[in-house]
Amino acid sequence: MTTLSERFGYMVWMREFELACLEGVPTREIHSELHTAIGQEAIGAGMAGFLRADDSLSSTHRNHLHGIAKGVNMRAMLAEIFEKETGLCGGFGGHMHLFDPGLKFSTTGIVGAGVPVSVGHALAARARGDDAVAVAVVGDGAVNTGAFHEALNFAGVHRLPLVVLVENNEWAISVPFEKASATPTVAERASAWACFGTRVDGTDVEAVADAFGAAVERARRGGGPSIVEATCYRFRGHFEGDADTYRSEQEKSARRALDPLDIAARALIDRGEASAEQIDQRRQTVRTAMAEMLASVRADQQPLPEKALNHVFRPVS
Amino acid sequence: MTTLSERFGYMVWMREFELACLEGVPTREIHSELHTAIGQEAIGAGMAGFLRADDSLSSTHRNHLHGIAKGVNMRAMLAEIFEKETGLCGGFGGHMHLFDPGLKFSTTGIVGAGVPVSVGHALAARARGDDAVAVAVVGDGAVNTGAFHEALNFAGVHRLPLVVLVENNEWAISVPFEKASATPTVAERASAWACFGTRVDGTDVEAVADAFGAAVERARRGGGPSIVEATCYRFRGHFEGDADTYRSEQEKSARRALDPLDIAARALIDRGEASAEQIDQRRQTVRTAMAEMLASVRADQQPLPEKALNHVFRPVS
Amino acid sequence: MGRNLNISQCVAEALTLEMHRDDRVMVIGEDVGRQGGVFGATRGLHKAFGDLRVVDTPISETAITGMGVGLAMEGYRPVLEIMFVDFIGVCLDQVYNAIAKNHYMSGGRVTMPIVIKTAGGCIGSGAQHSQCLWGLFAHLPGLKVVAPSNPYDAKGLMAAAVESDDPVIYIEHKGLLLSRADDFTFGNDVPEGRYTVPIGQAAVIRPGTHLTLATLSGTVLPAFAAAERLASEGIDVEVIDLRSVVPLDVATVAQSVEKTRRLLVVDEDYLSFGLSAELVTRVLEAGVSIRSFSRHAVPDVPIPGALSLERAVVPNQSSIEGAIREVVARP
Amino acid sequence: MGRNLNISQCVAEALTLEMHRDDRVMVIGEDVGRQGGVFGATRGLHKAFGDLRVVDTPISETAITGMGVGLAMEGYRPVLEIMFVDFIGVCLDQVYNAIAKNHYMSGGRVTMPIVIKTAGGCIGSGAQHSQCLWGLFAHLPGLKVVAPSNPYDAKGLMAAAVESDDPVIYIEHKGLLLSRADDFTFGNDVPEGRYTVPIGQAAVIRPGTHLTLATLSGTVLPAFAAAERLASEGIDVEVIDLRSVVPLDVATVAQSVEKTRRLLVVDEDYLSFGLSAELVTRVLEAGVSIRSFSRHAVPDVPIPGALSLERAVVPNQSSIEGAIREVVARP
Ligand SMILES: Cc1ncc(C[n+]2csc(CCOP(=O)(O)OP(=O)(O)O)c2C)c(N)n1
Ligand SMILES: Cc1ncc(C[n+]2csc(CCOP(=O)(O)OP(=O)(O)O)c2C)c(N)n1
Ligand SMILES: [Mg+2]
Ligand SMILES: [Mg+2]
Repeated sequence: MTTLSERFGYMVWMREFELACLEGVPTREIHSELHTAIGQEAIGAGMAGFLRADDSLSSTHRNHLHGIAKGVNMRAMLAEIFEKETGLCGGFGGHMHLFDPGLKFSTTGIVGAGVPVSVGHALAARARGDDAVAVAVVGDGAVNTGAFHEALNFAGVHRLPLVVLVENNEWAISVPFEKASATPTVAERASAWACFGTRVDGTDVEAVADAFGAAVERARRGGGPSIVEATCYRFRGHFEGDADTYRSEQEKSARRALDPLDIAARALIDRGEASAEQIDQRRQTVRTAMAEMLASVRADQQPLPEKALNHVFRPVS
Repeated sequence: MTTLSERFGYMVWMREFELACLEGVPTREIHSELHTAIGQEAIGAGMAGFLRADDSLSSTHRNHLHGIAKGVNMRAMLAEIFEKETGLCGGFGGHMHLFDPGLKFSTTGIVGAGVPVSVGHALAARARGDDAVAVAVVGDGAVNTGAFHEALNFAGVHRLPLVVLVENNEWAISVPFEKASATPTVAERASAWACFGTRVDGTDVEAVADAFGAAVERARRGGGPSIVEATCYRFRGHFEGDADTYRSEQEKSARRALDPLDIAARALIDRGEASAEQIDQRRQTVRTAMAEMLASVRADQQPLPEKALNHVFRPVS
Repeated sequence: MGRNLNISQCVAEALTLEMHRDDRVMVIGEDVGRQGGVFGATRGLHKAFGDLRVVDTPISETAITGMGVGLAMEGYRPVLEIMFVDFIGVCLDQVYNAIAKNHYMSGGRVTMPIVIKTAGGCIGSGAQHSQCLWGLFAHLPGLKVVAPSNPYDAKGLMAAAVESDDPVIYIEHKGLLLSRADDFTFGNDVPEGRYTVPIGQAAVIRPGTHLTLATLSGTVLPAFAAAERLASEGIDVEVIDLRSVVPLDVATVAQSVEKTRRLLVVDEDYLSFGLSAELVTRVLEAGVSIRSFSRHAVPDVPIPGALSLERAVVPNQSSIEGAIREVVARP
Repeated sequence: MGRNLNISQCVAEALTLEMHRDDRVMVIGEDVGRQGGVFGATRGLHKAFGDLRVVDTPISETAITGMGVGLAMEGYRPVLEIMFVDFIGVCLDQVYNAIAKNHYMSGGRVTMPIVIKTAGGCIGSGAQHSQCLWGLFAHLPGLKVVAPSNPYDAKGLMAAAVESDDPVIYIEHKGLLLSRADDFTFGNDVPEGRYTVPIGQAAVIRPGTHLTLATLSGTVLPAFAAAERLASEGIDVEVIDLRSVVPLDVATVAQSVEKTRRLLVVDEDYLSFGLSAELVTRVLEAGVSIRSFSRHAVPDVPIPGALSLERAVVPNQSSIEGAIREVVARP
């Protein structure tokens, strides 16, 4: 079992990772629209510890925390996001296209497209006859894509070991969830695909861990697919550069006040598992480590232009 | 209100229409894979009478009965199916692509693709502010397409005047419904899209009419979208030429014994509304009329080859 | 010149004028309403025309395009937004099997006056957010395809697209949408009133005698700059902005090549099985004898993430200069 | 000769051998299992390899292709069936944004050894069930594209496709699938054992001196027949079966045109922005001087329903003869 203190540790790393990414935007080291998940750390950290290397995880455009939760090398991720040849994909992917085949981790910039991919992973477990679990993380916007429906239906028919974790941050860019979804929650739709469905407070890392862990366990035991909906809020614009005028200042400040890191820190303090100073110190330590990682990544080279034509096809042997 | 006797009349026309189509297959007058709906007449006839000219209907590859129910000119349909220049689309469409813009009737050969089209019709009613209703008919196989989900979700969000009639004939070509759908019925999924859902015996024309009529009425009154699932069986192969070995002979003969025309005829006789002789006579009359229509269509020309390049774009004025 | 609008504003202005002119025009897509489009190209429409005519949708591109078909059959003239052209793969079916074919399949009885407004082009977002794909649409009969390069055309082609009774794929270039009129040496004078730029007509942006350079969309500006730059070296390039891919204005290009005898096609879309070969072939089919031709396009490779790699595969001013020099230097 | 298999049987035989050889091969699609495919091209597989390796699916092409991506990342080698190539529009996203690009986007770390097996070609089913669309796939980098014309190639190219570590679009021709070996004058001797036909290699089906006719898939047979027919009139046509669209074997065609100086491309896919222009352009780029060339393809029109109209737009033996005569008659 992962403790709250450990989960808090994940959250701190996740937050600092995102803050490090932000540094690359004004400097144009990252020359595309960066999506951070600041405010959604309790979900990423809630997932941590349940997945084995042979479990798979597919993620989205807002994927950094999921990579960290899956155990993907953070430096390699950061280097990919900073467009370095030392990156997870040698700089060919960019921040929306992270692949770690050893950990069965992948992402896509196409909303909803990861869910069928995860069903493929789940089908592989079925074909092998082992107990690997496939996890797909998507945003609330993805649940209205055709891909989501086709994938979940297939998983439901075959009772596949699939967990779909929906990060419901209430917005898909400027479109609020209630104007996009016919139902007030995602979880209540689960029975349409013979899935188990549950909804949790995604700012509460232990609530997420409980729900996610139970779903993974169910899938592993052959209990079939689940949808875990975790409510949350993204603290920044959809991408860096988004004027974010579609959300009221009132809403934003009210929701930012519910910082999952603070919530977890408070719980640790309340339970006597850490003092405020210790919390600060932990954050400071990670901040320093992250700054070092960032500095080191920044010193790396961009991929060599002459390599740009590689990897379209496999080299002819 | 349309009476059972009138509905029986529709069924007889529908059956005879399909039988007339069959005649074009061995002669290669119809040179593509024809889909008939023999055995499913209670659904087509159950729809008849509820739709106004300004209501729309989108249908599928198995579309003839729906066209008849909407009031499309039967001769023009038959001529299109027989690839004549007098056809509904001048021979440009063929039997899977029937369009009658005046009646807002259209079909598509792509499974599931009609449902979003119907949502567009429903949105038009909303934009105009009138009480027109949009109906989409699909097979059981279509409910697992992404198009179905996206369309119904949108209709659910906007409470659009949409009725989706699902002809559940248990098979999508060789794949049985229970191996394709995560749920035992389509109707039970309706709440996932905030739709009203109901399931009826689609061999009972009055049951279909009741359920369909109620759904249309609900949509017209502003009560939002519905899914009406009508169970049935296609008596012939998926298309003419299908060896149909995937369905057991036992299943086929058992189900063919439940001929919706016989069921309706028996009800008419039981209720004293017609004698067996009158029934026979009615069928004979229609058969004769249909034979005349077929003979007349057969005398029509195929479209002129030099017209083949027309209609890609609108003529430049 | 006066109004220093950016291209997004030109598009929004065109849509506003069309919606005032014709109340059958609707705008439907993700973030087109309250947000006014992620690039601002539908800004102001929701306020002006309300929920019934400007519809924010879920992330459901098949529903968006399919609804367009139904709306068109009801007599509406939907402008459907697919945010990035890269996403067309989730809904191409409705586009090419219904929107493009319904007019034909119905023997001319049904019309599909639909605009699919989408953004293409490379701004550093990697393989799934950087494509142009006009070559893909152009291969599929029944679709007109336009891709403006400047503020004037952006407004006028949108008006023409909405006015067209045929379906039109209108591809904005993400890299241009926030460029202002003053950034342009051509097409920078945008009248306030309504006007149309005819679909299927190329424009000679810069006359020249040594080489015909045909391109469109985001590469017109760097091609023009390259031509200006090389003029000082005595290389006189005629720059043609194709503006439309379908119909392709072969006549204008052929006429130019008659004079220059050399043709360079610059294309930000993929090299093969696309615009460049079609244009070369059509010019030859028009009976023009070409001394030499060349194609400069994305060399059949997905757009890479890192800037260093991206620069290596996407045509830019310096690579265009190189390509011009190479063709002109041939015997 | 001996075994008079039809093409479907050749495909099924290839798949059977591949599945025996490599237990990572799976076959997934609609009606591929119990039914053995609507054209019989997966017959026997379900019985031989069971539910876990031969999977009948709902009508969910996005799930089918997306699952292929996940399976490939798990080390499987999925053969995904899209029943008719016309349906690719509902799932092109997974095909071109994931299957085609994951190898590249991952910097070579992920491989996508996926076959998309699908049926194209005209058999009278109208605009939504008659397309070829190889030109569409070919425009999108990262996909190999093959389209066999005869029993021998059908089997050998399927083996090569399954063996390939790159994604391959394998396009059967519906009009050929039920043709038997004896219907063919070439490629009719199908060994029982496993063999591969290399992807990217064209075949000279008939040597000739007056004209190079390049085509593939369903039009090879009528092109060959047309050539034989015209031989009696003294017109000696070299017929090349391209077999692959990507990679395109330009060398074989260029070598032939070096000799004949005339090139006719016959294409059952749409004329524009597709194979025919690409091939003409590439042959010219190879430095071959062509006396004259011509393209005979579907003239940018959806395939009509009625036979009389269909015949007017789809290349057939007699129209090919006409096209040959026309090119040869040019000065
Ligand atoms: C198929 C598709 N449509 C549209 C987009 C553009 N887009 C990128 S992210 C996004 C919103 C996603 O919302 P959600 O799923 O809730 O995730 P969040 O950004 O809130 O984490 C949209 C519309 C896309 N990438 N793919
Ligand atoms: C998107 C798509 N996939 C596959 C097909 C091929 N296909 C045509 S009809 C059909 C089965 C349809 O089953 P169902 O919806 O139950 O209708 P039924 O034929 O039983 O009336 C299939 C798979 C298609 N036309 N479109
Ligand atoms: Mg969201
Ligand atoms: Mg069915």
